[in-house]
Amino acid sequence: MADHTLPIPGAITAAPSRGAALLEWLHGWVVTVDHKRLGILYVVYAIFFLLVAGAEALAMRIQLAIPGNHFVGPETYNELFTMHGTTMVFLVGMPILFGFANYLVPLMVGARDMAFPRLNAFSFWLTAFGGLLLYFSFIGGFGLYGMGNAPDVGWFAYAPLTAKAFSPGHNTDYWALSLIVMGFGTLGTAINIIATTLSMRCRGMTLFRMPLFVWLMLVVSGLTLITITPLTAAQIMLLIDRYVGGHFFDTQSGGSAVVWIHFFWIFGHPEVYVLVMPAFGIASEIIPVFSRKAIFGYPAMVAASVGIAFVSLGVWAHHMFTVGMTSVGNAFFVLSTMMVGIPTGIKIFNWLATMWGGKIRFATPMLFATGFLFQFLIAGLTGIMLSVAPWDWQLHNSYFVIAHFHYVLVGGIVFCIFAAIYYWYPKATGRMLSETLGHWHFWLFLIGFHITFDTMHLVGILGMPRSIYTYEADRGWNTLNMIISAGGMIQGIAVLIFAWNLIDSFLHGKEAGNDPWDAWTLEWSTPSPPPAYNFGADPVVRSRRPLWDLKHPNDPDWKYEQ
Amino acid sequence: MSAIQNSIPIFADENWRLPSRGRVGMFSLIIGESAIFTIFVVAYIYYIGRSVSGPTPQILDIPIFNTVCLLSSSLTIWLAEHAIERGCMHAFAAWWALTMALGIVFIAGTAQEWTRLILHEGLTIRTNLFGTTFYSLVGLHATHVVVGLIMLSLVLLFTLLGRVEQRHAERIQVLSLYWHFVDAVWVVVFTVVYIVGR
Amino acid sequence: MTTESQPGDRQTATIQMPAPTAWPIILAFGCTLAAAGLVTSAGISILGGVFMLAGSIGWFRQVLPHEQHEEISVAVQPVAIASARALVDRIRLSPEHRARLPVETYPVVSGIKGGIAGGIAMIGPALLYGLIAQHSIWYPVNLLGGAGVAHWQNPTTAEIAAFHWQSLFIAIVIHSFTCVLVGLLYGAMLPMLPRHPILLGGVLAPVLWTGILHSFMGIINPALADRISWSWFLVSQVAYGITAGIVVARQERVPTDQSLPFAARMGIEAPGMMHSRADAGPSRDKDKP
Amino acid sequence: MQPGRRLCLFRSRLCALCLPCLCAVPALAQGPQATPSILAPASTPAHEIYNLSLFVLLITGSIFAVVAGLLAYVVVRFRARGPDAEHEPPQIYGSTQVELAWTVIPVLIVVVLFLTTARIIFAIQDAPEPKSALDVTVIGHQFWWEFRYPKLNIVTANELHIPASTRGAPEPTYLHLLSADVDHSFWVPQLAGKTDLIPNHPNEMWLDPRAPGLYVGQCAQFCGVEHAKMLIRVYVDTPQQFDSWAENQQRLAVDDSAALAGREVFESQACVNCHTIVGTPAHGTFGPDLTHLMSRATIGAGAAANTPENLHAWIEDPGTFKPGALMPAMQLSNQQVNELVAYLSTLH
Repeated sequence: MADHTLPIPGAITAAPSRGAALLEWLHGWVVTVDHKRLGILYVVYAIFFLLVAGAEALAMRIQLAIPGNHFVGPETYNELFTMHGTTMVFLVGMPILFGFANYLVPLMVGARDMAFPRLNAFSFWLTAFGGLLLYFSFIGGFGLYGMGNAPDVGWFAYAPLTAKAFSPGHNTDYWALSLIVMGFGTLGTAINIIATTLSMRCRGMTLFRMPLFVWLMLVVSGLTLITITPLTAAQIMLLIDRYVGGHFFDTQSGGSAVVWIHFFWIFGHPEVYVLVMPAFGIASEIIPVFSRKAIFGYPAMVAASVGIAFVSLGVWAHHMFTVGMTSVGNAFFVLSTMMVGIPTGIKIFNWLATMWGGKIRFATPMLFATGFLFQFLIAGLTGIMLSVAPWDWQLHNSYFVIAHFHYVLVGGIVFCIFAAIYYWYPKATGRMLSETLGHWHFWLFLIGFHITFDTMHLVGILGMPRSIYTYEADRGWNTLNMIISAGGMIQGIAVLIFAWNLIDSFLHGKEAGNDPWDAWTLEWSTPSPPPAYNFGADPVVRSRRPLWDLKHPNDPDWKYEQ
Repeated sequence: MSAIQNSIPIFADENWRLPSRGRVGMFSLIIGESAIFTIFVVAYIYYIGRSVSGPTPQILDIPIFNTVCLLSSSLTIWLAEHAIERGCMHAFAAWWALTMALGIVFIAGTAQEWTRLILHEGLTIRTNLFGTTFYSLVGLHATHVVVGLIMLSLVLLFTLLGRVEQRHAERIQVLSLYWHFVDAVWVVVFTVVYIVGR
Repeated sequence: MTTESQPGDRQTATIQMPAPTAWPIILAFGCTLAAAGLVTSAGISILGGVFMLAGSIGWFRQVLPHEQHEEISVAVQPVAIASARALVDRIRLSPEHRARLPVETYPVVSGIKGGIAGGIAMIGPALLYGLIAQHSIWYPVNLLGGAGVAHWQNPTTAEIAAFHWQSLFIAIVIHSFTCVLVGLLYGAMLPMLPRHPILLGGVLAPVLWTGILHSFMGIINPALADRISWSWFLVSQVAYGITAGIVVARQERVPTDQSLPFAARMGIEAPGMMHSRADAGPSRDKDKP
Repeated sequence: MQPGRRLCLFRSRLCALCLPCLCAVPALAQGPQATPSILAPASTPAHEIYNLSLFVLLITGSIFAVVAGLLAYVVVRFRARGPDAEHEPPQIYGSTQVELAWTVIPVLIVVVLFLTTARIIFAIQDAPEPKSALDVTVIGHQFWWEFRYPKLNIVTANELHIPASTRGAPEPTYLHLLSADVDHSFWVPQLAGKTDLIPNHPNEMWLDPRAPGLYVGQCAQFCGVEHAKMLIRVYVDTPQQFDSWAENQQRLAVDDSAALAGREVFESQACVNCHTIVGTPAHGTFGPDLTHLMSRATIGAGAAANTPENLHAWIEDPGTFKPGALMPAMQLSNQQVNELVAYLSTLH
């Protein structure tokens, strides 16, 4: 995926020396404003941090494998889970999904580039440098001893633990500053995606003919505009507290810790949908192609996506059932949270109906998409359990919650991301990923995933809270924790296989051709990899599946679509 | 399988109009900015009357003149938009300069207010919750005004150099959208800080 | 789609793409340094400010007065868009076994009307029960609405028989919402199973529903479960089902469904089962800007 | 190969589902003594939650069975097989009726779930406090618990004693939750759901355990370095036991002349700045009240058993058990520590 130059005709004339060629090549990537290159940069960056944050997770699992372990100390453990969470959300999840959006949205709507190509480059580099700043904290500040100054207040950074009094040093500052920098990058990308989908569509690409992935990215970008910014605002307040002595979250001077919790989750919950809805988009592209059927109920899928986005803005306080709200407040957020289940259910049923009656080919992308469906179903149901406030009083901040959101984030999103990489890698590089390695990757990851996270539900029910670096030996959690850790290792192996597959297939993979999956959206009508200008001539579409229309002139979609 | 002829007929389609990307982008930015302001406004409202010590909002004077200046600058920038659309570059420059002047008056008024509060009332951002929330919210808005003024002055500079022409009308309009937004936010900030909050 | 496959003269054509530029990365680097200065030293921030200024100016000159472009020549890359799967199956419709179907069925929206009518009909037996059992029409209302009234821990019978406006409000909301929804569900599903709509919707479904509620009522609403009379409950459910059924039956029937197979009764939209549009060129489609 | 693969898929699903459950059995059986399982409720709030959870589990379980069954059926039944590479399956774009049906059914389920949940929320959260209730103020500190019994005039730490409640004479305990520094959360799974302790935001919760015994729990809101070792022990006593415990706690500290040297060390060092021993000049409030230290089974909020050896090690360097604890290593000589331990050991 990584180091590949797209052929830019006429770019390379003579054969310069090796070093100069390398420099030239690097320079090309650094100054690029091409949406495809930036998309690839995003994805490579995110995969790198996926490995980093995965390693952090494994370190935590080694520490927790047995009670009273001394693999890492409490300070280090706290830094590990803070960095793991922050990295996975901001340096893996968001960049990789925006990377896909960058690469695919212009291709799918038949445009030559994003609406604001330079802003696009700027956004990526903000994200990239923000990530570097976050990781600089390991060596920054007081120097390299110990673990430096990495944030250690949890990725939710509840006040007043972040106040100067309880968190001296620059740990929290690194967290807030790097996220603000990345937040502006994300804001830029979101604006760019919205402008691209609204203003750059090719002829005939009405809103209701856009591929679902584009629809989902449009909804996600809209949601990003109003969810990332509250976090930025809250972090600015935090920095005002820490640097100029403000009192926003200073509980000694009348400030409120609860306000931070509200602000954080006003960002934090929609953020989950910002992460998961692109995954929905990916599934909505892959499942139809491998089932050989049009997506079932396209308008309902669009409506459900918009519905989820709207409802998600009113559910944040379900993270706060234990904070001590009034009973009526609790009941309201129970209802709004349960309502999210309805559009989500529509989506799951529509995917099932898409597969129903199809001729399903289980190539690796489809395997991952099916895994996604299964796990996302469970994640949704445990979500319903957690929305039941009294039960949440028990399960909140326990390993059950950890299991639930890893079911969403790993079982749902990461599975979809893998599916997407297997699916679009041929388009981006011109080579297929190895199916054999892909199957190994899938099965190992699936098994490891279930061993880890199914078991996590149980320790949660047995009363194990999150964020603890060690636990008492007599609590009955020992065996289960050992199993969880073992499952984590299996997942680690699977991801290494995947990384190897990416590199090996890039060098020796099978030639892909333009349209290896016999798919229907516009990106498959370009060569693999697509030229810098995407389309030699502006495409014109008449239905949601323009390539289907071309492939089946006697049975085109535009005759039947509502 | 025989290959199919792969081109679909191109329809004569004169109606294919899409919204301008500049406008869409600016509207998106405005939505995002509104969310930031919302958070600060909510924090301000939540913390009204919760300071444990120090000055209270009673010490604020209602900045009527400032407000009138800022709001009327929305009108003048709108007239400037019209002027450039019709191609009257002189009128454009004049209205644009007037807009800037009004903006500068507003900022100067804010600066004066802050000087009074800091030096005479002893209210700084560290004093108490009121100070923290007041300076943050009003300061956030003032920052936006300053950013707007910088961009306005760039346009004015290029206008005076004769580089701005009628064909730039759309860009000018996108920029003035931002200015309208800054004015609209002031209405909210004004209401919250000087009317509700007192 | 792609016209590269068209022979000929496009070879020398070029396309304008935005020129690569380093200014965005410099600006981004500057912003990050400016932030990093806060956790290291002020000098870093100043350096970041310099980078930001340079980046902004450079970027500004990139887009004004004209956006900078580079010309990229179009390479001829013939793209064949074809699929090996040239044949598209249709849903096989075998009309033979549909002789037993009723001749007509009802449109989906009729279910909502049925639901409303049924909901009104249900009130009758419920109030009657209240009058007979406790001499108060508010009794059943409070049993339903009591689920949401906060301060009712262990209400006495007299309390339940009295009038409470919150309880009335909640009961109305629950009742009307559920009735309309169930009606909608009937409307959507009964046309799929049209053999005995009255029997299915009027009797079987209420019995099933009552059975499910019977087993769960203790946890959903214990106050209701303790006092409920299941026979009366069933009567009101059946009243709902039958009234809804009758109202639906009186709606205008959709006459063409006589010979439709199950797939069509499900409302499946697929080629062969829906009319194809003669021509719908993009010229007809207006997009909302 | 295809049936084989199908079988493989099925088997892995089966394993994935069953393995953890099987593993859970020994874990559950490891002993009733200390697993704070939410499936073993011992108090009304926990019981209500438990019943509700079974109901929700039943509903979500049936949804799971139906949908996962459909998925399995689709995966098995509609996989492409055979050499037929020329046909596309019939294209279906949607179906209003079917989609309507699977929209309305979830809505109905949500209505039922919500009504049930709302009732339990009100029943637990808005339960009126009876006159006979015992009030305890719980104050969360980094990283220990302070328990104050205002009516009984008792202050203790980390180990909460409450009387068992009987059906005839209900004696629920109402906890008033405060925090001295950052957010904490009080969670004893067998007794009630958790509630957070937040500075400037007093909260409340109640318990009415029936069976005497020891119930464990711990802080459930990340609160800093030693969040993991902020353990709670709740002793549910019979009324007699509770009365005698309370009587002992109300006494002044034992003044044993044999431990005079240790007492002098205690009072001449910084100990008094943070700890209280009633009846002596020590009035500090940053650390746990030590007046009846020996009546507690653990030290360091459950970090270690309360034995003279552990006390010795703790005073020398609390980091031995609890790195990051706010109590500093006092740099005392071995002799001084021995005297101190001797003194502390008299504080019954």
